[in-house]
Amino acid sequence: MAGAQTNGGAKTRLTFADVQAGATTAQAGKLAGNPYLPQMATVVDIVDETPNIKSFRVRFDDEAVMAALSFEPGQVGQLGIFGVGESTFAINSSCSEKRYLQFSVMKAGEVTSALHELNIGDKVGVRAPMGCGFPVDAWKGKNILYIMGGIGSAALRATISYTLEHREDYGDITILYGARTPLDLTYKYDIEDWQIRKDIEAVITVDRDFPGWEGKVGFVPAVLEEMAPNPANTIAITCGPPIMIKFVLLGLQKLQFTDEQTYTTLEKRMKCGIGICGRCNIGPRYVCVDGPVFSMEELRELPDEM
Amino acid sequence: MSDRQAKIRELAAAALSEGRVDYFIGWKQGFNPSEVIPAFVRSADEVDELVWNPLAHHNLTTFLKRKMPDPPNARIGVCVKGCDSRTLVALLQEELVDKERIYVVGVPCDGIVNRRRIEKEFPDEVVDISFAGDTVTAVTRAGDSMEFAKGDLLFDHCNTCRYPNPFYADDLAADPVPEPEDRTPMWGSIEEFEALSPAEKDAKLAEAFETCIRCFACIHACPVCVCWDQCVNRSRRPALVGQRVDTKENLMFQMVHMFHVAGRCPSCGACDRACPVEIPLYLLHRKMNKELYDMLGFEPGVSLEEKPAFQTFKLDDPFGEH
Amino acid sequence: MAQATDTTQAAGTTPPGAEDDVKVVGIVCNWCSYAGADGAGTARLKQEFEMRLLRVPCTGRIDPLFAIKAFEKGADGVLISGCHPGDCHYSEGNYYARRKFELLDRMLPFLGVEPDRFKYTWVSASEGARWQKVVNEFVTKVKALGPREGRAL
Amino acid sequence: MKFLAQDQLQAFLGHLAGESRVVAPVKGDDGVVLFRPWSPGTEVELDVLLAKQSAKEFVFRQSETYLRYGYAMEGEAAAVVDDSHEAKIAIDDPAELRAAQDAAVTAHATLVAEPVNDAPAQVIFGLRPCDARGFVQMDNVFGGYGGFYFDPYYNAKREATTLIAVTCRDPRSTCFCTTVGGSPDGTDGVDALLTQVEGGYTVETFSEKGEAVLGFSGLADASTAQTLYAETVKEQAVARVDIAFELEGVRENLRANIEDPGWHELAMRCISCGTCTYVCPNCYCFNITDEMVEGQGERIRTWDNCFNPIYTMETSGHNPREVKSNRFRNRFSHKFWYYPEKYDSLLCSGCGRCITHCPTRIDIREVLSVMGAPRAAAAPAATGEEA
Repeated sequence: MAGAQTNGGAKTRLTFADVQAGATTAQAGKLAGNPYLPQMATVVDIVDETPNIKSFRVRFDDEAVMAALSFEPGQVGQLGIFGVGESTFAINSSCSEKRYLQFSVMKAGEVTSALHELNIGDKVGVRAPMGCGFPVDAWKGKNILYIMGGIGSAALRATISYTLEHREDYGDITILYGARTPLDLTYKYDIEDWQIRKDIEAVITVDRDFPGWEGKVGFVPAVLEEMAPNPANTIAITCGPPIMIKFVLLGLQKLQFTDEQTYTTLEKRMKCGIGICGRCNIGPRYVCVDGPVFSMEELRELPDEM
Repeated sequence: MSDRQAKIRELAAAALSEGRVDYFIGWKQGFNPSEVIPAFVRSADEVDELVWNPLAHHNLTTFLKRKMPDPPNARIGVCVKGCDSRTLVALLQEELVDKERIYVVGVPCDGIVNRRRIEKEFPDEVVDISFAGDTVTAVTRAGDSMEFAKGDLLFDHCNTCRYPNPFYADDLAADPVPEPEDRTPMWGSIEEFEALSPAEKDAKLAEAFETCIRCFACIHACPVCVCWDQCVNRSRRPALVGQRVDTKENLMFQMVHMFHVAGRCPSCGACDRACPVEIPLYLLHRKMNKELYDMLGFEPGVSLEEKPAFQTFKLDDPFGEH
Repeated sequence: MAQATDTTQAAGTTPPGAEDDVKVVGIVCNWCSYAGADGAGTARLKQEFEMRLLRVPCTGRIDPLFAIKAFEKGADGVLISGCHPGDCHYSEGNYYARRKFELLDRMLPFLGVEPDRFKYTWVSASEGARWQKVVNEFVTKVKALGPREGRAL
Repeated sequence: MKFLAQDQLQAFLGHLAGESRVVAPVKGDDGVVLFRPWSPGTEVELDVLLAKQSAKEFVFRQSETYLRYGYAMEGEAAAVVDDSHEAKIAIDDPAELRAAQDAAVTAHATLVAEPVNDAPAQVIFGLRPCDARGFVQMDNVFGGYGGFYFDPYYNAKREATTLIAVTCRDPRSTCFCTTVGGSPDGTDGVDALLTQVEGGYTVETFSEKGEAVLGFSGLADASTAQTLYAETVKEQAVARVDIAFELEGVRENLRANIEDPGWHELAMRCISCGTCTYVCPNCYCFNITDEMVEGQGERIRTWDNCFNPIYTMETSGHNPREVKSNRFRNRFSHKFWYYPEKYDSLLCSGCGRCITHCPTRIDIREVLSVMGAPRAAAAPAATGEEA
């Protein structure tokens, strides 16, 4: 995003004339005219991931919007139902997927419960993409380590897809993914694919023994410690429940990963999604526009308001 | 009056130095001598900032309700006037405040002055209000001054107060002031409003609630509005109150407050004094208490043994069809 | 509440072209008054059709704010009815409720709502005829007052 | 410089009202002064320094519908929810019926959404320079400054609004505009400035919009005496506003003091309502909600504030600013650290409304002089009393 300019405020304020002349903001893109208005979209497919998580594949009704869509891995979008409200979700379809946008939704509150009632063909409002993606270009030539728990996988799926699609650009790719039970593992079709592939290492774990589960058992931080990945030339990216992130970050520190090597993606209550409404800030940074992707280095600067 | 102030300081100092409380809540002078604000005192050396005068309107028991104490398990000393003690009793009736963790200093009260009434007399800012006997002197920033009789400035609910002495206190800051023998409640200026026609009432209410900004000051200042941080007024599920700010929704907003404190609210007037746009909330709350008294002979917060009116019933409640 | 409102609308019986008619909301308990209203229907006891019924498990469930909300959203009258005192399906729900309704009944005139626009009463499952009488009397009174045009409530 | 005689004031407002809506401070029957739409004959209250609320409501609406939508039922779905006496599809079980209705509403409905943006021309008359400056500070946030998003709702109204300010003759003890870079005769954001002199007002203009008001025929050229008088009024007003705290270094100190226990002490008497933010001329945070009745709905944005205990509460129940003192810290840090970091300006124009309207008179000057100054590690409890 563009940094704040440093001359007096009033003079650089945009007007409608500026906006019409195209002098708008870097991030605004096609939403520049009105970033609050959702694009009408249709649910084209629904995947039941786990008992309480569904993935919605949505397609903009306006073909031109669909064709112009481009986003970076790690960016988010607002998915909303008219009459209920909007919520922020990570875009977890691949950046190269041109047929639809995929959002995974865990049933929890008002909006997510309503989303779970949707059927194929229903209309939703979508505002996307928003926020910043992971610096995947800067990571070229490095080893990538993904550490994910539960629904945290949704925030990293697009990034995993990206690095796998550009496999030759990266060194070793390791995926550590854990969930409470085998039933709570999302994207089982991806997991099958990862386990077949020879060019990546995927470690799947569940919190405790479960009938029929023959894979690894153990909490993600414990398994990470056991795996003891080498920090040399490696980027670690983690997302999951706050308690898991906390212990994973401690574990990475113990393994000598520096703050610059460690990334996470945050979730906050959001409304506008465009850095105005004020509720998703951690100190001076807004998760919706400055994030949701942060390096540990950036997070250290901020007050303890995670 | 000043001997009450001295006694408050003495009791606070003792409680703090003996380690019986973590902090003591009283009143102190605000940014200029026309204001009195809540004071939070942590050590015996600081008790000299505590004051008592007829501007000490804040009902400090609101700082006892859940999620207000900081840290949450703090042992707190608190000053209460007669009306404040009734809200405290209401909280104690439902065990919403832990009796063991509070130390209560009761302050017998001669009535509190409505500062806003003085403010309205001048276009300029009132920067000093002083008291000498029954004379109140107000001075503006430009130096103009005006004298008032204290009796003319009292809050409506002070003029009709039947309980000037605290109901519940561990120690008193002075001997009790004389109490009226007849404890039959009086309802003050609501009769004027009652006499209006339905259309006139509607117009008056619309005028008042049009200006409501939904800042939640009434709800958060109210000591007995205990789900303040989880208020249904903010909820979208159920969507009992629309988030659109208009006259009707604003009144609905206040109805949530009023009906949810019925039986606990003794009309202390904290909501009314907190309102930044001066909506006469006491009208509604006093009317509610009047009807409760008429229905059940019930007065909120006057007995530790009693339950709030709406948490109990009698088989032969004297109303409704049988 | 939102759910309850929807049900009312779905069950609305206002014939077309009746804009000038009053809207009356009835909030009734499942066990007595709703059954009583059912009984009245089965017995083909003719009733004023402006009444829209809203069924709750017990009058104890009814917050006075439900009635206020109904008035705010444009109801011209609100009738609350449940089991007779002593007959509550949950033993004592209506005893608690009685106190709340009485306070509501006394507060509404203060809020600019004419006394005849609100009533709380008790109708048992077997009192179909009484239901008919209650509804007809109440709706007639509300009709006499006509539609409300409150600015505040 | 022009001169507007006192007896021409009503005619002047009438002239303005000919072309746009006029908003002005008006005293109500209860003695409360608020900005209200002006109509001919209404007396404008300019003696009371500040209206209870700032004028921001007329540009950044307290609640604003920005999207309307409707679900229209078709065919079979319409039959399910048909409320005529003979529904075409009979479903006896209420739960099933309800489910069918829900499904009908979402599944087969045609959804029509239309944006709403209503911005009639208006003149805000009689606001103070601090209020006008508040708009300039909000402009940064809503105006896409520094590469962020452009807010069409705020800007539509902002561009359609002319600000006619009046110099403060008698600043209050709670005024601290000069501390934060403003002035009782400040012109930031002001289109035209009136200064009370003997027998009327001098009129100065600072923008095209301001010059447009000079079209009123009742204006005379200001005499030298009037001009000099106005200068004196301004000088005296400036002298009456105290410097409340040292602005230099506040941002750095707030950053350094972020975990300081002093925040807990200062927040003790806060009741966590939102009064300070709602009377503030530049607090701009908002909420977005959907309101729907009978298949017709609106998406509205409403003022919200960081003191709202559930402002940051997440669905899981986790709340990053659960504790009152954290919410308290956010407001002051936002105004003097977070916002300046993004927009290189302050989010405070020093009107002092938050001080006078706070139910417990929390004093922003006290907070900034304590937390905006260097703090010793493990500092003792704050008891700073503003002089």
